[in-house]
Amino acid sequence: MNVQETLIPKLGVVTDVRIDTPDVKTFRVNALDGGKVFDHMPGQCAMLSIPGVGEAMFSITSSPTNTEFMEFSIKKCGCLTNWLHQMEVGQQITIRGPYGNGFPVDTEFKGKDLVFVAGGIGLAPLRSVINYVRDNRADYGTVDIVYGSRSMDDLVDYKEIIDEWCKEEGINVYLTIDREQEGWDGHVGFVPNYVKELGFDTNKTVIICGPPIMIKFTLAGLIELGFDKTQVYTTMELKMKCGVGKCGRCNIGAKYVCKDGPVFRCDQLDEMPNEY
Amino acid sequence: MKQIKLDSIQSLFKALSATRTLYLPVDTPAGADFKKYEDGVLWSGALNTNRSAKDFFFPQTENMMDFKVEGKTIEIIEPIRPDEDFVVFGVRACDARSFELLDKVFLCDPVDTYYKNRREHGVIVTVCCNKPAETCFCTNFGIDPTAPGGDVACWQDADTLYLQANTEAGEALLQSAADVLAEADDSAADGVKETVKAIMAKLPIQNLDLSAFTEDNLLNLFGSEQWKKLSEACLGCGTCTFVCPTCQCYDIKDFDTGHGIQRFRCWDSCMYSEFTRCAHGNPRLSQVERFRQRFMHKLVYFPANNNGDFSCVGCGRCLAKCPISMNIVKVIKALGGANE
Amino acid sequence: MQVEKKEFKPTIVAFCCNWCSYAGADLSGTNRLNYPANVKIIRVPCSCRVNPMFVLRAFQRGADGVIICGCHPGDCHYTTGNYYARRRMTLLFSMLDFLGIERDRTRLEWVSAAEGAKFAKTMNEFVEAVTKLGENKRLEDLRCKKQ
Amino acid sequence: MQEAMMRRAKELLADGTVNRVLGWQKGEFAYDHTPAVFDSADQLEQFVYDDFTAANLSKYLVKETKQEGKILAFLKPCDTYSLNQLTKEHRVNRDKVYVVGIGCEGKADVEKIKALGIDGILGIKAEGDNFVVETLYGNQTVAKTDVLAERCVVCKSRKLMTYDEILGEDGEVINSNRFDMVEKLENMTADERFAFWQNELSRCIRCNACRNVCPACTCEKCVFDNVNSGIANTAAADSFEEKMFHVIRAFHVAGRCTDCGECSRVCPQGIPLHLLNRKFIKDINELYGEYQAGEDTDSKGPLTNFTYDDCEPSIVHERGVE
Repeated sequence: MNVQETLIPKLGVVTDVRIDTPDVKTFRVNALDGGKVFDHMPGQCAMLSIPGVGEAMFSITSSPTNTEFMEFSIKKCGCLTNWLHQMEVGQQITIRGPYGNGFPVDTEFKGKDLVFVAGGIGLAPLRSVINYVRDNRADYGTVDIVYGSRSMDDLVDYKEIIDEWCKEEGINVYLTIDREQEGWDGHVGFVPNYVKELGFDTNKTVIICGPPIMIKFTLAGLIELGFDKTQVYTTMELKMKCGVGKCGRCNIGAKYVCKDGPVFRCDQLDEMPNEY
Repeated sequence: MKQIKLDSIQSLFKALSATRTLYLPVDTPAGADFKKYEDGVLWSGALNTNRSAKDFFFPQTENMMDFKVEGKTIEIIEPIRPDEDFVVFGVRACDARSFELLDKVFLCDPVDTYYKNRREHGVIVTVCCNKPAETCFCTNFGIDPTAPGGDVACWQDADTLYLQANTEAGEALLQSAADVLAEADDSAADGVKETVKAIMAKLPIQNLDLSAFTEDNLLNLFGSEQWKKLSEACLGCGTCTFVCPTCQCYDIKDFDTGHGIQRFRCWDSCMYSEFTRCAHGNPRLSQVERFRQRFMHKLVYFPANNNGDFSCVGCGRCLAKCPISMNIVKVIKALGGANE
Repeated sequence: MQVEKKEFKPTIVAFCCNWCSYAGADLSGTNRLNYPANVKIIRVPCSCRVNPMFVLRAFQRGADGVIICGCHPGDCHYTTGNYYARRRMTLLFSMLDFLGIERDRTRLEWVSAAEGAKFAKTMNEFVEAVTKLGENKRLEDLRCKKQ
Repeated sequence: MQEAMMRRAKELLADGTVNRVLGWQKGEFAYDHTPAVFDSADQLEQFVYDDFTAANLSKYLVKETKQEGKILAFLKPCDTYSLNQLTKEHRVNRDKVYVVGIGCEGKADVEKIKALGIDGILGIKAEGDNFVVETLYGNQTVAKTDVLAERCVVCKSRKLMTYDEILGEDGEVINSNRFDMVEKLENMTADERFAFWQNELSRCIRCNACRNVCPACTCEKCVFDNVNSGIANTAAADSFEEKMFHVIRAFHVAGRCTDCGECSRVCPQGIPLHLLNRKFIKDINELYGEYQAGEDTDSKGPLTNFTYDDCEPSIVHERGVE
């Protein structure tokens, strides 16, 4: 592989736009001639760009087992994402990737009981793994999903969670929202506390993604429950430009998030400087 | 080994520039810089150029591609790759080593073809430093200024330039200038080498203790209390970065030309406040963190990823150019332990 | 084959104050007074809204001349805006001159809402002066030139 | 002088007048002094002051006066102009600085000394119109005029504009010939001027040293760093952008620039950036009356002021050479 192939993007076209929450939309992207622009592993990312506006890294939220298209769940929070949110079906964008290491679904995760803990838009990278695991059900043990958000309107992929995940055997979904809300009869409270309340079996493998503060407290809670850091995985995000470990800005210590990450095991994070 | 009298050096430049573009250090009102050779251009005797020679392979700005956007459609236009053969004359040992370090970044998988293309089209002619200055500290990084490397290495005494090819490309280059070159004894430059070695031995910063800069010591160094004091006066400008031969961080930007979008890359500096800023915030909020990043990268992170090679070649440009005279030598002495 | 040399038509950017010159341009239009079509008017709330950067960016984006039109001194809608603009533009034009940029590429004129004729005359004169200078080469951005 | 300054600093630290000292710290060599804050008598052992301590310390006071306690600042005459201007713009809290004004006879430019072929510099001493440069190879005497920094050759004032006490001797405002080079350029043809600036500015590497060192550039976020401004850039991709950056920067400090010369001192490419600032100062003096930024803390700046009978911009046509 060389940079000429990776820095010069390919073209994609938006074939569907789904409004998930007031500030999150999920875009379906196809190659111009249909099909996927490229294949990827769960947890890997892609650089999306609108020429003249900017380029940024987004995690691919659809599962690799989906052979028809890729999906990106994008929260509106900056210049480029604002622009992306204005896109309609038929809009072409540039796309390059896949970047990063992805989750070790074929090695460390194999045969394990998995617990997914997500907060807000943090579900986006995990959804890829969850659906991958669902499609290869025999390879994995039980699946628990703890997902929390500010309010029930802010739950991403709510329809898929209710219609598919909740109904599937061997998958337990625990939803929570931060504050009481009319029409919500589920759990109310912050994710880290909920995880502690649920008190998972300590031989399970945990995958966390969400706001840094949520990751920090969930991790502390898991350790209290008796988990070891080697059982916990998370995925990081920093400013990136090249995606191939050369432009020099997404490093945490000697590791580049774009190349050596974005997925890190929590004991690896301990060996890295606290600069993220 | 070949030789040519210095008073007929112009004939060498003419011969070299006959088949390809020749760049060499030329004096400007404010120090030397690499310029294209044309008739009458004189080779500068300066120890080093203001800017390093990295420009030739990693230019400050470089167009990567163009886009045509119409309505909802986008067209990608790849740029024409420069295919000009060129030779850079008068590179010093430190800059020559910097290419090896840049290679480690740009030529590792995935290969940066923009860089590789330039690298393949360039021939490097190095010249041994006759008068190393007190700001030189290349020897700390295993560089021998009397064996400057490159495709062709040169040594110069009072009236003669000696040339020795190190690679096939260098042989070919010397062949192309065979008419103006005379044969010389292989030991002809030994006198110069001895003189330079004697000068190096007398210079002040030749024995820096770098033993503390190891991957095992990463978190200790990162957490050192000294960074605050060291970075206190730092202005957050990019002088050190941009004159540095090994700094390679870049930015990718889009420019709207009015009739299309140009995507180009340009040098960027980790010293700049916007370097790591993104929509969710900035992990390096103050100059302390940015300053630390630059030196940790050169002394710890880069070696950790590249078999222990430091990302510094001791050229001394940052020592001479920093507006507030804070530099890597002071950092090494402050954090290196035995340097205290 | 002989290529016919195209007549040079400069691109002019005119920053016009909303309260006077912009109306003046309107008036010159309704009075059927001619001024060249290559004058591109940008409406600003006051001549003092014109940042020196606007002038430079106009040149970058392909302008061959930049003119700023505001209310006559003493008539500013915001009382004193044009006095500040006058100092700023004097210094800016002087600096551009210092850099060796042709003096006739920049101009500041006071045109009231009633001076439709003056507007047309000013523009005609300015276009003529810039046409004489030819294409803007000294403050151009090569990337913005159409190949 | 250095001894006297260290003694005074220690006294003021000891009696609690200040809790920190802003000065210069010794470097690797005899000439690479770094601005530094000292907070104890012990640290002050590293303090240095000689004819190489050139950095203007005033800008550091923007940050330092936001800290707890009062800080002692050693300021040279040009630095006091900068401090006054910063005080006027409410960027520095003057009450939190204890200024010890120090007389200045001009600073040596080490590059100029080295260019004379003097190596192994160990120290420098002023003696009348000469500097005695101590080197590994013995003492060398050089004429001040040959090695003074450009800004010191055409020094505008050796008078301290603001201080709480003085060490050494206060000087006088000098009727200098600092506008000579500007005038020389004005008298060139437009083509020559363009060629001159094209050559100078094309060397710019956009390191931002001139901006970051400038005591007048204290914006929280510079327009050239603001991605939303449309002109943010880390490198000039076209020669237009070099001109744009320097013209706009000079314009932003016009009427506020005290002509301290730091921009040219720090430029790694040796671009005479002070000429752009001086051109504005000269124009302001000629068109709107003599004005020296930093002379006081309450006058109105020339660009935030006007008179009803100011000249029209067309005056440019009447001045200098076309």
